[in-house]
Amino acid sequence: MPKMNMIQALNSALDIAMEKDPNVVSFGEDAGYFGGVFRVTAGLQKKYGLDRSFDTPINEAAIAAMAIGMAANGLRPVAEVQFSDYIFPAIDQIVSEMTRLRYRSAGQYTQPIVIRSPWGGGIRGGQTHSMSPEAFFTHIPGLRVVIPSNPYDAKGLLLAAIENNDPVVFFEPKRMYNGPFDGKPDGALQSWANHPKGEVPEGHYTVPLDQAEVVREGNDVTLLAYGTLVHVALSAAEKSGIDAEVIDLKTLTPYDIETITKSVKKTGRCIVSQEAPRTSGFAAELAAQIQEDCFYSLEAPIYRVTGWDTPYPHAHEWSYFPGQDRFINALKSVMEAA
Amino acid sequence: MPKMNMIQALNSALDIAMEKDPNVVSFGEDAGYFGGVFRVTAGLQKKYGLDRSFDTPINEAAIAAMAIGMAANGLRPVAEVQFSDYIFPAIDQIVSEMTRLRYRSAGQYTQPIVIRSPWGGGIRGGQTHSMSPEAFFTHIPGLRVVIPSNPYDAKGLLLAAIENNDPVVFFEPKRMYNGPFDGKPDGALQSWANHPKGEVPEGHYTVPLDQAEVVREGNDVTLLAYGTLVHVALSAAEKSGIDAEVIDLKTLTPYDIETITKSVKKTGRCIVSQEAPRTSGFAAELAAQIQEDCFYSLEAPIYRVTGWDTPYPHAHEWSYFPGQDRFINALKSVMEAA
Amino acid sequence: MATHEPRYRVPVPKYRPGDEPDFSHLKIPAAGQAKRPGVDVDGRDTIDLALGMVRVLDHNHQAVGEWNPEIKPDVLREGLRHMVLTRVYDERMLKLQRQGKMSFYMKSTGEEAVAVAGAMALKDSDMVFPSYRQQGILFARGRDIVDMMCHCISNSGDNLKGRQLPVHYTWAEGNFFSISGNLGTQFPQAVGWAMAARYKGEDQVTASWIGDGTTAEGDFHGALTLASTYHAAVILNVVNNQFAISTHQNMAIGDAPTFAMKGLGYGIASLRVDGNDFLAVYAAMQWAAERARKGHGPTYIEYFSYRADAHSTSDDPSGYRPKTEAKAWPLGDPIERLKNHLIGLGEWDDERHETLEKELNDLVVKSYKEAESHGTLHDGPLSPIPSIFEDVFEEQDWRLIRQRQDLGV
Amino acid sequence: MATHEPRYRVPVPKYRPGDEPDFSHLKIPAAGQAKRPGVDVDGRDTIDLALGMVRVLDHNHQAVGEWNPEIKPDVLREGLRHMVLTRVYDERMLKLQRQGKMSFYMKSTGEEAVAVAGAMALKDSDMVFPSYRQQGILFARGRDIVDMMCHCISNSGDNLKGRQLPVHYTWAEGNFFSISGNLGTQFPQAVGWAMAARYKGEDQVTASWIGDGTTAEGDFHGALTLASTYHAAVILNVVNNQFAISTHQNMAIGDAPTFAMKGLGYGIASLRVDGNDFLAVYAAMQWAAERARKGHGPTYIEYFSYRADAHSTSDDPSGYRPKTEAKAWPLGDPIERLKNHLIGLGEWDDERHETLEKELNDLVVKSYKEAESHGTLHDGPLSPIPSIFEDVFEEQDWRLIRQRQDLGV
Ligand SMILES: Cc1ncc(C[n+]2csc(CCOP(=O)(O)OP(=O)(O)O)c2C)c(N)n1
Ligand SMILES: Cc1ncc(C[n+]2csc(CCOP(=O)(O)OP(=O)(O)O)c2C)c(N)n1
Ligand SMILES: [Mg+2]
Ligand SMILES: [Mg+2]
Repeated sequence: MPKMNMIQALNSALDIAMEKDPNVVSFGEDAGYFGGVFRVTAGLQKKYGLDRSFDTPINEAAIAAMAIGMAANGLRPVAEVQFSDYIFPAIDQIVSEMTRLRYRSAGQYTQPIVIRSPWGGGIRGGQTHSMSPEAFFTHIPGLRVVIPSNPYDAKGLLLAAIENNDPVVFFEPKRMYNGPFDGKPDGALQSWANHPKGEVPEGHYTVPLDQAEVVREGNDVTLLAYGTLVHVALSAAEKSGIDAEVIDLKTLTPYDIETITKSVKKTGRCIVSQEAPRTSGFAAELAAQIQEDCFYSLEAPIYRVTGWDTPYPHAHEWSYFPGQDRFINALKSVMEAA
Repeated sequence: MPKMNMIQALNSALDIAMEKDPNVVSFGEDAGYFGGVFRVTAGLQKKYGLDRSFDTPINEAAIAAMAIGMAANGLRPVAEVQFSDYIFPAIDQIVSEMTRLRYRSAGQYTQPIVIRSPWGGGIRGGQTHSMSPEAFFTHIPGLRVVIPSNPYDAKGLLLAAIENNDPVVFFEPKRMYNGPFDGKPDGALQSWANHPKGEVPEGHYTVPLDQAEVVREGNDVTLLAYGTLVHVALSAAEKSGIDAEVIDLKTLTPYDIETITKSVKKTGRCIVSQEAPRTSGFAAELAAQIQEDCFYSLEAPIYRVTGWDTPYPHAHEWSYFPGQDRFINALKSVMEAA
Repeated sequence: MATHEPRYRVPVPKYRPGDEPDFSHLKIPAAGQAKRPGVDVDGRDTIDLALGMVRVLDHNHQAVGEWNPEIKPDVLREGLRHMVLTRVYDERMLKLQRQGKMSFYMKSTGEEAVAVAGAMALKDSDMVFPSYRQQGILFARGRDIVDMMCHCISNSGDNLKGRQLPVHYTWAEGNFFSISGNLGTQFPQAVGWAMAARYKGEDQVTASWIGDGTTAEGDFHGALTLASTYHAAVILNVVNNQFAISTHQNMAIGDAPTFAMKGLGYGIASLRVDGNDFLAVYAAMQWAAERARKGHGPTYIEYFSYRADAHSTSDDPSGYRPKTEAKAWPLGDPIERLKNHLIGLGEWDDERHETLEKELNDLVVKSYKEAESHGTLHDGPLSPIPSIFEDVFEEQDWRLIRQRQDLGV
Repeated sequence: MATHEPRYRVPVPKYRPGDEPDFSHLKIPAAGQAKRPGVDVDGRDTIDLALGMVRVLDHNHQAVGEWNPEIKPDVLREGLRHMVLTRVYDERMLKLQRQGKMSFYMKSTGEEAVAVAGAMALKDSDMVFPSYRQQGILFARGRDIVDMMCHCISNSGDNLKGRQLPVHYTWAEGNFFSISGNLGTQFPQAVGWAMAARYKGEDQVTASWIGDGTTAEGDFHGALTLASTYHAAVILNVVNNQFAISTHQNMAIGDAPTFAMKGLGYGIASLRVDGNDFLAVYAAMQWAAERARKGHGPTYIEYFSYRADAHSTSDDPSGYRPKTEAKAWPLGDPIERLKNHLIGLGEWDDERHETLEKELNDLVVKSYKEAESHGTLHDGPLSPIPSIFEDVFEEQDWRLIRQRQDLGV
């Protein structure tokens, strides 16, 4: 099976989707000729033409609005927001329009749209290239939020998102475009070439939009993660010597409550994690729902491993980023709690 | 003591703040000459002049940006967003600029800004005049989110917000501008004139920005609410016959963790509530933190009483709105749980 | 009372309640003066049209000048009928709202020509993205009045399942988009729709309408930028009815000479049109549609008009403008003007007009009775309660299923 | 390779890698042609200036025409010095970034005149809201170079406590706002600042700069709308350096003839200026500042220039434009042009220029050594770790206190 990094896997998904369905179009700032600042859309303009893969003016609201108009008229737009930090000018179009159109028109218009956006920190991007704004989007009814953690899923989830008829915000953990990251910034760079999830079929396949995956089985504690933190969580579980079950959520809304509760009922302990600031983050939603559904199985409080309630700092990135040590500490605390 | 409804109380706060500090200015769409579509700013232009209370073009982003520039230059702007449903065009200025300026300039510039906005449902406003978007704002570091539930607090909190040096989003439960609402839409309209919290001093006073209030003492279960739902929760507590302690949060970020945990540790049970859609709402944050801090005191899972994960419907508003029955059911369930 | 001079300029309208409005200062070009360029004109060369005003009906109600669309009397009568129906419908719905039959209503009084003539100059297969004051389009396109009323009273016949505020219509069959309560959002969406139409090889034209106040929104700029960049087959219309709720248009226009002038900053063909002149509106829209259909790109049009009544049922304009302003408005009433034109042509008379008004009034009254047979807002039947959980996603996820169970429906 | 005709227009630049760039199609008005109206001109009457180009230095490097600001040679030499320093500094920082000394860098090569002449034409007490390519302002205002470098390497001497990406300076003492990484956001903020200055009775002028690509953002429209409505004492500058990362300016400009023309849609006085002509930039900014100071309202200025190097250290322009384009650029290099002008005046020579370059290079090298004495990004010292919890609120709340404890610092 071919080896792909996450950029190649995403590019392959777009290529296949555009090949298969002439109504799929891709656009964004620098996403046409140049193929995107991270090169995820590279080659598509050459292959599919100027009107199927194109650059846009720098106006994220207009990008979303163009996608809305196109989708209502039968296309399947895949729009890129250059960094997820810059998605806020578009959020009104997403909250007030895209995610409500099916509802308010009682199904007369639909919105098969994917908004892709490089997401998360760990690249010394400072406060404007590091955000993890997923919680804002998980609070929006009618929106799917998807965050892959590896090339195999990235491709399968992106294809599923494009083929799905609901609007999807698809965040791409840019720290892992080229390789998994264990949360230790000083370690050697890793490559997807040596990772099982770097094996990516050339052809079409999908990964379901509503299923989480147990990526490490364990009996003592359930550790929930998505995106960049999946690998950090895994490495921490290995290092800690604690028999943790690690679940990669993949889709945040709607999240896979079954897989989650099954695990927590088994282990009796749970850690939820996110890179975003703690307060009102998505980990809070998980904790709230899990304590409700698994209350009588819980032997310890659910712990949150998160970024701090501060903007993302530049120089002290690694004091902000929830790395291995913070996960290991949490694992120890949750095991000690009783 | 004079009786005031919430509009009068807010107007009085603005009047006092502008009288006291010549750097306080107030502006927004229709908020100048006309005094706002809910008349909260009525009379201010006449009294303080065109440049202290004025209308703006219809551009919420520009309103926020103007406030940011003015505040950085020493003014204390109080900006109105006509309905909280329309705050999204301004959210980029709030997330990326207003709440980060002190941080990224290492304190060289500060942002003493209040954004006021009529908030919440229950007025047959349909999906564009009913939203409760507070959870989006509670996830933003460096932002205070305040929601009063009565005239006395409205005035005292607004004055505190204006005098505070951090940016504040101040949501006004419009269903209760003229009177408290017990969550039964068919009941007679109530007036603040007959409510103790409708007694509002004429002069200056503040209500602290970081303190919740136990508005009903009880021993069996703690019920957390803010804004419109405070009165719904209180009425439900009365009707249910359950000895519920009801806490009015008033300030969502930073929330008053002490008052909350003290109560939950006492009662051992907790219901958190919000009118907004359930997933990733502010109630999730509360539940997540409470189960962490009070785990060993909890005798039942924390229940959430919330709006549904749908846009706000128009005709079926009262099937969406978490009214008395839903609170009473939750109270019963949480008491039965064991 | 504040006595100091404002330290920056805050625009105020010329007249406030109690003042005697006098609009003689408004420079209104005479009918027939504007030149009509070919539909392939370079957008940048339309500055005279953006600063002037396309007007066809002169003070004697005669059609004059290059922009005279020379429409047949039958079509004019049809236009008159749609406009009268719009007005009659609006009046009736306002009354019903006051009686508590619906939660909210918005009239389009004084602006009927903008919607009706605009819609008639388009093909019915053209796509429209209106805002909340172009109900005239629905009449021009022949939407069933009972259906419209069922929407407004949110009953079981509401094609939107009671989910939207009254007047926020959607009618996909009629190529009528879903009206948003959020100002301006649909303007750039219309450009996306127009691009998709071309993408699919259709010659459909797309038109959208917003108000003068809404031009200040960021989405206005997004729409014009997209339209200019991608040379979209779109017509972007601004209805300058002088007010945005209580706020005069000078708050949005600032120092710009006209709203039409804003289009020139994007190199888009830009016209300013007498919005109370049925023929001028028709001619402008026809020109723009032909331009778009032939691939010459977007057109941006300002309609100079006046909001003759309150903003909505939540508004009382006597708090911010003289009651006599609408009467003093120099561009008159669009229905009167078309009626007088037809009379001048010998194609209409007062008696026929009265008969028409009566007929349409009866139609509206009768239709409302029928609409109520599908339910009322207060006593139902409404759309079934479980429908509030539908159409959120294509299929309900576990959360919605649980929530429906929680609600017990 | 896709073979079909695009179904809507997608603008592409004239030249791509491998092409031989030739800019003879660009209509560039000769120096001295533009008329200089009084600073109280009605903004609507500046259309010739918005479509033309203010240029002072002619092809013989002589200053000609009404816009010649007639600056003393000393001042010109000072400007030259600041521009050379900007360039030398940029070069050095790029090298250091390549060596891993800082995380990121952005040069302003080719655009030095815009920032330096602009800053020099303002008073130091005037407020600036720059974006990330106007570091020249800091040199013109005499900011300490070591401080600038400490910011870029995020060490203990960084006045921003390591919180911002390099080049995102803040310097309140120097009336230099905090640069945002988000495009366009500061443009309307500048208007708010300017209004507050007048509110406080100050005669301070406020200026902001964004790029050509950024004009497409909604905040651009917000800024011009506010400035026009409130008649603010603000100067809104657009640096048209032809590119927005890989995207050519024709994506933002669409069918508009010039970026300057966009200002006319708001009735704002609008100029288009040769951005590589120190004297023209100086003259335009001086005019605009006087206009603002005297209460005649805002000015909007496009600087026609060329981004002579990569967008940032994350970018390689050889992927999207010919390598030879900068050389082929018809407006030349701003430093060369001012240098030649001074030489023509007999006020400068090659030898002095070389000496200046050497002196400034030494200054930069020496300064960097000193900067590193305050720490390096990798080995520190940086600002103390607990500082990441400071300045979020005026005072830390319980969450931040707990989180600091969690981090164990
Ligand atoms: C984004 C947004 N901001 C504010 C409002 C509240 N609002 C509703 S209508 C209106 C005035 C609109 O004026 P205009 O665009 O001139 O249209 P008109 O009502 O005159 O037809 C305002 C401010 C809104 N609906 N959406
Ligand atoms: C809101 C936002 N969207 C996108 C970006 C990513 N971005 C950074 S610079 C840039 C190009 C800006 O081009 P231009 O305005 O012409 O300025 P220049 O870099 O040429 O000086 C883009 C798209 C951003 N920083 N902010
Ligand atoms: Mg209007
Ligand atoms: Mg540029």
